[in-house]
Amino acid sequence: MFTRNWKHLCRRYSQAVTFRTSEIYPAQHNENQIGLFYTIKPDLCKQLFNHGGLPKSFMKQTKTFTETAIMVRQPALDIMDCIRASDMNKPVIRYVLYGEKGSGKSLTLAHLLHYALEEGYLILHVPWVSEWLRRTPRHKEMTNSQTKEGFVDLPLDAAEWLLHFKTQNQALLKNCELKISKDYEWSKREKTEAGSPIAALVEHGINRVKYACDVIDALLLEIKILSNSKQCKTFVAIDGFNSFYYPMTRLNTPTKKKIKPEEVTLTNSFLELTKNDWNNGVVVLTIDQLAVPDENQESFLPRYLLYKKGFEHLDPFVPIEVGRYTDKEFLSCANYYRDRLWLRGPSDLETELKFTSASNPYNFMLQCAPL
Amino acid sequence: MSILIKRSKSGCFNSACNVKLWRLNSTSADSALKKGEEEEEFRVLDILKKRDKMQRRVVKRTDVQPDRIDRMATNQNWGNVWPGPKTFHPSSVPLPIRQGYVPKGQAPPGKKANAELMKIPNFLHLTPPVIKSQCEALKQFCTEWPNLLNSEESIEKHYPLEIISSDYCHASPSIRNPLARVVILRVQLADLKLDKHATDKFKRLVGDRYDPKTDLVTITADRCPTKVQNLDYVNYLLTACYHESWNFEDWEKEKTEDDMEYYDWDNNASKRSLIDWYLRVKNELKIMNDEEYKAFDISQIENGAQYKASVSKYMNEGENPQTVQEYSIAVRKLFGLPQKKLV
Amino acid sequence: MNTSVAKLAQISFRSINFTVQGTPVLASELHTSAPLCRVVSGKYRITKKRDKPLTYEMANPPHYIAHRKSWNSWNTSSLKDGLRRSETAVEDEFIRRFMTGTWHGLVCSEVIIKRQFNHIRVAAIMRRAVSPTKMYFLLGYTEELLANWLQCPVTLELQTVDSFKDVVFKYI
Amino acid sequence: MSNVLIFFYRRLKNSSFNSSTRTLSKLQIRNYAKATSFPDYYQNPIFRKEDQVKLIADSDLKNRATVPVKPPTVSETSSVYFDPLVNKVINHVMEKGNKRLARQLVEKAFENIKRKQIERYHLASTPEEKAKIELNPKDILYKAVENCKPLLQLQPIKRGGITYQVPGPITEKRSLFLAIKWLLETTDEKERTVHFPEQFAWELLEASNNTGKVVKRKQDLHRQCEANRAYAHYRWQ
Repeated sequence: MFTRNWKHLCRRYSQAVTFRTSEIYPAQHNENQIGLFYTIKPDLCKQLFNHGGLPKSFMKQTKTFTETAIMVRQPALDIMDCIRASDMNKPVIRYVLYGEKGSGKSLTLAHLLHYALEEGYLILHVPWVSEWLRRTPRHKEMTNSQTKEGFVDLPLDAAEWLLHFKTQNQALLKNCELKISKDYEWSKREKTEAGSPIAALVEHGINRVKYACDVIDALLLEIKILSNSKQCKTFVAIDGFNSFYYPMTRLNTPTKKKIKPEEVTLTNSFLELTKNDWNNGVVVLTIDQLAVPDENQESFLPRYLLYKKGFEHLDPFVPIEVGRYTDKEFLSCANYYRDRLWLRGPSDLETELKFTSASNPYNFMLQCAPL
Repeated sequence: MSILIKRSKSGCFNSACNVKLWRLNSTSADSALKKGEEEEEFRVLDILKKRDKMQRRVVKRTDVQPDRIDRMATNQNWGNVWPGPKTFHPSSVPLPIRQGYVPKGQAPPGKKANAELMKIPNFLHLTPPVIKSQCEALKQFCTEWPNLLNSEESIEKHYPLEIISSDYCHASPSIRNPLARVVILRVQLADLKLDKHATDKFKRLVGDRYDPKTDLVTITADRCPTKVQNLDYVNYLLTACYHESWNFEDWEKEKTEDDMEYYDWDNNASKRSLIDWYLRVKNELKIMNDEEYKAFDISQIENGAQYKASVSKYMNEGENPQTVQEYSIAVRKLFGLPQKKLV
Repeated sequence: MNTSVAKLAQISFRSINFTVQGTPVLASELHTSAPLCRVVSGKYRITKKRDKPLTYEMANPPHYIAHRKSWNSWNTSSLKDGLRRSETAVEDEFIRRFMTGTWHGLVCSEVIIKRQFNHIRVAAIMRRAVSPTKMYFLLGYTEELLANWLQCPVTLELQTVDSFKDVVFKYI
Repeated sequence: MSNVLIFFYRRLKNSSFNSSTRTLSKLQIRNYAKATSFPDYYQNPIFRKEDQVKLIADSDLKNRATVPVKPPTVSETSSVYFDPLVNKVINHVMEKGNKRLARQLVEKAFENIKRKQIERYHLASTPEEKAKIELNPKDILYKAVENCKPLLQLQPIKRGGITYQVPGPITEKRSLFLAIKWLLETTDEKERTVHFPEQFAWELLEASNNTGKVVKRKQDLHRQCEANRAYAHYRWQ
């Protein structure tokens, strides 16, 4: 019994050397760590992804594995290198992550978010655009915008996002240096004065859900101004960005009128944010086939998913492909699964799984499940 | 029997007749009568008398003519003997022909009464001397082939229009074949000498009748009942298309980039966004109109030309991993970012 | 065309007319390839006395067509995309019947029908059992009537033999 | 004769046209109707690599070389994670030939088992306890089926107008059949809101611990057999 356990421990140790990295700060990651897993601390994880940001199936895995471990992969390192190399005084550079379904775009984004948090960026993170535009639960709240004629507000979603924003940037918001530049008058009695901190604006949005969309609009404008004036550096991350450019949303007004994405106030605010008319920031977007209906998922490349309009909006951007696992990454992942007791059996299982999953990370995870 | 009864009714003539009849029944009745009168010899009843076998007359037909080949001269004109297509006849062909499949060692059936020889289509009416004489006779109706049309190229050069139609040879009471009315017209698009707009319009007018690989326009007509009508029709179609393609209609001015024949980078949003970005970098952002954007010289932008090339290729060639990759390289150069590292 | 195959075709036409409701199907149901029942079709049974006369045509079963013997009908209808397939087949059969009926007991071989353009040439081997005058009459009579019915020139190209024995190939 | 043939051929051509296009998609992979269409003397295929190695090692190959062999079904593969019992269970779950769904359900159940067991593993404090926890869902399935297999069965036998439930031995095949059948029947007694994979996972875990409804059912049967011991002689009288 003892020898068996000892052997077991030995094996785990030997594996641990090959697939894990103890470097938990993304800024320190480099080419040597490609394919290795690093663990995000639970409290950090809660701060960053409490209101979404990690795919559901991955969340399930983290529960089973009792840890949140993300693989260090080439695309994330690539973007980090680019961020380091870029001049912050120039207009923001848009990075577009693209790739097949299940190749790990969202997790790459999560890695980058962690990096941004560590580097002290102000994070503007939209976990999944389709959540706003394409998912229609029974109690989807929708009102006509009061400030903009012909536009539609999604107050609940907006408030939720503000909460997400608040949680992610709690440290920075405590810092009261970030002040707004002008007065905002919401109603006769409610108004936010110039010079009050951003946090107050956010609080107002969360408390008065009715104004949440307008608050977001104002907030994003303010943040742009703040970034331009070098008071903060901003990291914009939007997952499923191409949803903004799909011709139709699934939202209906009470009068059964179909709504186009550009008729939603949130869309306009965030599209404004992704323009390159400001500096001292980074914009990372992912475009995903899953963000559009099945019939429009023929290709995963940017021009197809963004349509002409979206492409022209982003152009020039840096496309970055998130590909399938390389051999090294696949092996490391398999070892990690073995370590987390998720995979067992003879070693030629890996060769077969590699073949049947075509090294696609999501498929690999799925196929390991019943083994 | 009825004859006999009738006669019995007619009186005195009866008995004599009856006797006669009886006599006829007995063998050699008459001779016995005569002999009885002379020698009184006993009559022998010859039961097993052999009958004289009826000899079948072999009729030698006098009206069957001897074979014609026997009368043929060796220097005769064969064309006169066999002037046209005709089923084989053994007595006219002076050749020792045999035809048929037989077991080994036997001789095949000869030419007479041989149905196999009659079945095969023969060319006895087309012997070389006959063909020669017929060609001689036809010569007066022929004209000489033009000297200059000595090669395919020269033919194509002088006669760019090619008309293809088929004639059909078949056996039936009617000599008409419905397929014979089909007329195909073929012409190289380059030979029509159209300008850029007209070429484009012509291509759109003819649709899939134009093959970009060979640059050939093929117009087929089969809707009219006769060949001549179809020929007129294809000529009409070509003429109509040709003249129509030179017309410039008002609505043609409304053609936009979305029709996507060719992505001209200079007219597009991509150039505008590049210039905006460039001016922002230099902090000289100003409002410009379309003409100014078009006129802006991108050579002052570092790596701008490569960016232009990559976007144009991206749009014109279509989206594929390679064009995206090239675009990525160009954009990184433009922004001064490190290139993707190959792991 | 072999007589047995022609007969078979007739029967199949009839059966189709019976079975398929509506318009009679006169599509080309004839096939000149080796018949399905190669062992029995178009063959003659051997007699005890071995005295049954066979012509060359009869001695070779249908699957030898184009190998040992040739077709009896020559036309373009049976080619690919040929016109008037069924009409030609029916007309040929009609000509055969008319020939054997008109030249009663005189036809020693199969009736060979060749068509060129609108010209029909009918060839056969005849017995010289009737006088030449009669023969000439029959010739003109047949040509005239057939031409009238088929609406195209018909030529009879006959060969005569003394007796049927001349065309006999073997006895079985 | 030929006439009939031609006629038959025509009929065949007309009638088979529609049906053939309909079934084409299903029959694209194999060119035979069904596995049972092979005669008796056809041998079952040996598709597992280890079996093939054994075959070569035993030099049994020569005997099989001349015997015709059935083609393996689509599910019978030489994949590493092929398992005959799992395949059997999937076939039991399958309805109307929808094997894909059946496989998905069983695999989902395995995943649930695995998640539960791994969670339990992480909760366990000492290494001894950890070692006790079986993590492999396939092993759990084997164990569960083994625990559910009845050793005896009751046969209704009519003697003197009365039907007696007579205990008797059970074949291996039937006991396996009953075990899987009972497992699935018990799973089907779930509430409407619970999904099949969850309930099935639960039943398998229960049965592998020698507890739960299915094991109880087996024990009930055994008890009944014991009670009807007196009738045992009816089997041969």
